[in-house]
Amino acid sequence: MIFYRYIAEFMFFFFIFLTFAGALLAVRTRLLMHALLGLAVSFLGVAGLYFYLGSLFLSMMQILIYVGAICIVIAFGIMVGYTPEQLKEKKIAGKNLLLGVSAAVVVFSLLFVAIWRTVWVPAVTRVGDFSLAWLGQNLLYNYCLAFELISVVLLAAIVGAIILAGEGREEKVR
Amino acid sequence: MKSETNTQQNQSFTLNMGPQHPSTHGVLQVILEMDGEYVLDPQPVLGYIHRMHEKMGESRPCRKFLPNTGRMDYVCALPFNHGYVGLIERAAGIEVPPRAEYIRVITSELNRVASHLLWLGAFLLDLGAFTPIMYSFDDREQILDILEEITGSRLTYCYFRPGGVYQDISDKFIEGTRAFIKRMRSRFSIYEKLVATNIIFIKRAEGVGVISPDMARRYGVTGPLLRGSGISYDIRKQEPYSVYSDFDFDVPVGENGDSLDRYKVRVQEMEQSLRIIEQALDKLPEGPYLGKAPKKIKLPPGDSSFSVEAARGELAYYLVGDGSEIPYRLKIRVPSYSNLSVLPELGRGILLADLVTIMGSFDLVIPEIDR
Amino acid sequence: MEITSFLPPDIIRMIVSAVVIISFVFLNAMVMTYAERKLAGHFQRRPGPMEVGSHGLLQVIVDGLKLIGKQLILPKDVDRPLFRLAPLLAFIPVVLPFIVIPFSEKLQVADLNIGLIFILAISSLNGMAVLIAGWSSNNKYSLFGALRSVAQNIAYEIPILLVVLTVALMANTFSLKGLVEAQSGMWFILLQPVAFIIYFIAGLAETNRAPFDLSEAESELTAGFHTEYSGMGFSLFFLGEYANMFVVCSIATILFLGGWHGIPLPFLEYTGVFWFLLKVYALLFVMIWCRWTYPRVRFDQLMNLAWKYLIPFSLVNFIITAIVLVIVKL
Amino acid sequence: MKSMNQFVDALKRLSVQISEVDYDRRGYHLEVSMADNQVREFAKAMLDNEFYLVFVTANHVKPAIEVVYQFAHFSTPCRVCARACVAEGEKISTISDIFHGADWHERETKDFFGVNFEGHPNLKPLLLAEDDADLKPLLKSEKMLKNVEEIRWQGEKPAKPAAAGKQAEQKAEQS
Repeated sequence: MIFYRYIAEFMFFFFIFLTFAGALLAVRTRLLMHALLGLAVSFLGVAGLYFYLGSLFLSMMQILIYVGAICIVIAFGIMVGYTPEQLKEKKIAGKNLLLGVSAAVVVFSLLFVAIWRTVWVPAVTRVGDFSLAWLGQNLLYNYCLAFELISVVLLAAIVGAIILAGEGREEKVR
Repeated sequence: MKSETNTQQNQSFTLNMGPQHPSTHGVLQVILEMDGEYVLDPQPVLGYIHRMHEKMGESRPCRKFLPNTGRMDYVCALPFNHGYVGLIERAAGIEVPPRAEYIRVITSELNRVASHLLWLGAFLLDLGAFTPIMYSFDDREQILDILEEITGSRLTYCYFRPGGVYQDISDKFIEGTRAFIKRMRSRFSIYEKLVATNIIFIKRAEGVGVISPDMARRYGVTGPLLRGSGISYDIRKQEPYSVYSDFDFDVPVGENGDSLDRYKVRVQEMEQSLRIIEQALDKLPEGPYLGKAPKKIKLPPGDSSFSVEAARGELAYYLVGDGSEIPYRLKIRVPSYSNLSVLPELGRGILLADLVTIMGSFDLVIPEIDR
Repeated sequence: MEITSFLPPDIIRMIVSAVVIISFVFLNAMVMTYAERKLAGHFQRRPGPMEVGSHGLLQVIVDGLKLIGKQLILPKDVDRPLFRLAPLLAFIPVVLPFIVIPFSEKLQVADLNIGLIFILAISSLNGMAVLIAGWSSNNKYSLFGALRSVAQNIAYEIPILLVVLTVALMANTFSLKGLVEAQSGMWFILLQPVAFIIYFIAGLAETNRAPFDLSEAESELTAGFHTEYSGMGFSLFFLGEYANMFVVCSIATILFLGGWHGIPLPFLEYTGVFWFLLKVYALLFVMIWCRWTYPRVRFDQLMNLAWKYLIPFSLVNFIITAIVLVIVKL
Repeated sequence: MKSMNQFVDALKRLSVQISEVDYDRRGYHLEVSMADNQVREFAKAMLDNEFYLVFVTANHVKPAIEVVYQFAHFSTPCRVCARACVAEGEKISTISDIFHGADWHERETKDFFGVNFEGHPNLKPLLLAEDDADLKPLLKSEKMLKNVEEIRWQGEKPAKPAAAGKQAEQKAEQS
């Protein structure tokens, strides 16, 4: 069906666009809350890409954990700590800029190496029946590390939210 | 959204509750200093509907001030009438026939029940229960119908006159009142089931806004709030005015002084009011309903005071006469004014929801506070 | 016939189901609004809406027209893009779960094998909408409402997840259809009464219904997160709330009350929808009943209920179920 | 439950002037006159005797504004009306730290009469708006203003000698 192909292609580019637009919004906007919204849009785009690749489970998990949990925790932190006037971001300069750029370079090079060295398997051959038993086997045997890493991400989000909230309050003292 | 820069309370911010807010019951503003959900310092701001009733009282003959009294507390207007005519009678030495006194007691107590019913609904609305207010308004309507029959108005009554009342009560009124007493007695069990045994209600009201007897004394808290703290003080018993000494009734008191006790005290007060009305109807003497009072009442020099138990507490009128018709000085001490002044102390360090509960349990009528 | 000649049948299916779902959401909101007002009236010994149409039946339509006709007021200091986005964000996620809900054996748009997770994931977006609405209004009451709502959602999602997992464990599937089919012999409410109660309480909290309607507590926070909204902006939150209630109740029906199962009717593959809707609206009736009977709980009491009672109980229930299942298998 | 005489004895220990009045005609039991510097001492005595504050107000007469305090008791029927004079521009000490309820009553009195209460922590307009701080609506105009003798209780006519004597005392105190 050629028609489906067009729709699928369109959706692929749409999700790519969402991911990049969200990411751009996240780093370019002046308001912290808008940046967070950009982050959420970007996550949704990534979830759409998983969906495109045929893994509905992963895309649902992406929404549940990244959008539903992490973004909300960060938003919570922002709202507890800041009022809208305080959210006008200052210019990043000096040490922070250096740190940011180096972190980005390291992450991207790691990703590049990982992508370069992976032997790619077509998605179709990996699909299981998504029963509870199958999920449990996969999550706790095959993808144990990924599973644990997700919990680390959650932890990082909670810690980050607490730091954000705390900083906001300290600023008011001054 | 200005953040507070005070170094002492660096984590706080200001929240304006009112003058347009559902649970301030009128145009009262409370400026809240908040830390998250906790209230650090609530400061009431009064005067949004201040009308300078005292000045009006000092600039016209004393008879002409009578309609103003019902406008101060529109929910429980007859005791305000009662206090004022009682004061003039006391100052000018006017005799009141016994039938008039009995009619005054019956109508005042009916008005008290109506006021408590309104409070019951509004208090539970503050706690988020929507239904009780409909039930209590249903009952209150009956009282308003009965009172409209003889007073001619439903809310801001001006029924009492120096020396008696405006018109005699009819048989229809007596029948209606007896029917209402019967109906109301059966309704108490509904309120008991719907409200008083509800676990969420008890958890919301218990231990919230505890007024100790000492605190009540320092602030001059009176009425059901004081009785909720366990002090049996009721002007109708302590300094019986009118013919209250003729009746057998109890003064219900609470134990802990929390919002739950105030609820219980008010419900029991309604039952006692019904008892008083019943006795008054049984004993109702024959005779004139309006005694002899001069058309132009001269207020002799000197000061006099008259206190009545309004639905919210002690209402005191204080008058200084100079021998003319016009009062030289008229002070009106309203109960909610002193009752509300306890809020800044009571509301320190509690949750916002508890502050709403406390203000609801106070039974505030803002025009009365602002006068 | 002509349309199908140049469009594949699945596209038609998608379009038709999208139209049906959206109209069902609106219809449900209308029915619920009428039921809520009428029931509230009768609980309070008054007739409820009576004026427009017979027994006020057309009142809902008139109200809807009024809301559409009202001006969407943008207060001065709001964050404009977010303020406009929030009602849409509140509405869209509650429409999506209808895709996987099996109304009867054959009345289901798509039977995803992870349907349950799909619904949970989508409904977690709702919190985001409330947050954005509360924050962008630039009003302290709205902010309070949003913060409360999110804290409440986070707290009550945990017992819901645990309970849902317990039931999924028993049926050994995440597919909603599979869950219903697993109950053809016995409804899970008989095997898991505690789980059902926990789910229903948490569901009340999750949909911000009284007695847990703290995020829009009228007497404390005026209207909470939607204080500043008017016209359609407000009614989208309203529609969202009713659709959300329907989703929560239909999951309860699917998980515990045997979905479309009931006394067999002819064409059971389709007429099962009757039993399904009957059960869902019975649960919705209980929700409305609760709202008009109970006072609102306090925020700390709400949190205590979740963290001190519901979560431990659901956890213990989950562990016991797992142990029993292992023993049965042995 | 204490009797009224005990209160009278307790108050007589202070150097205030105290007299019992006819409750049926006046609506209170004890009348107290004091100097403006005795207010705090008197209020403390009232608190010790477990009275509560009914109200604080003022009365504009010649030669000076009178501040009127009324107290009552929760268990004994005893209502006390106390007066202190404060000359224009003078200050009277606050009792808002003794009876916390006096806080708002004193602010109201400041609103209406312009009486300054010394030591009051927060003497801002309460019922009137901040802009109307100088309005003082209850001050009488020169034409309306009466002498203090004209508004004193003269008793049942003809005036009893006791009442006349009391008036003389008050005159002496004010002069």
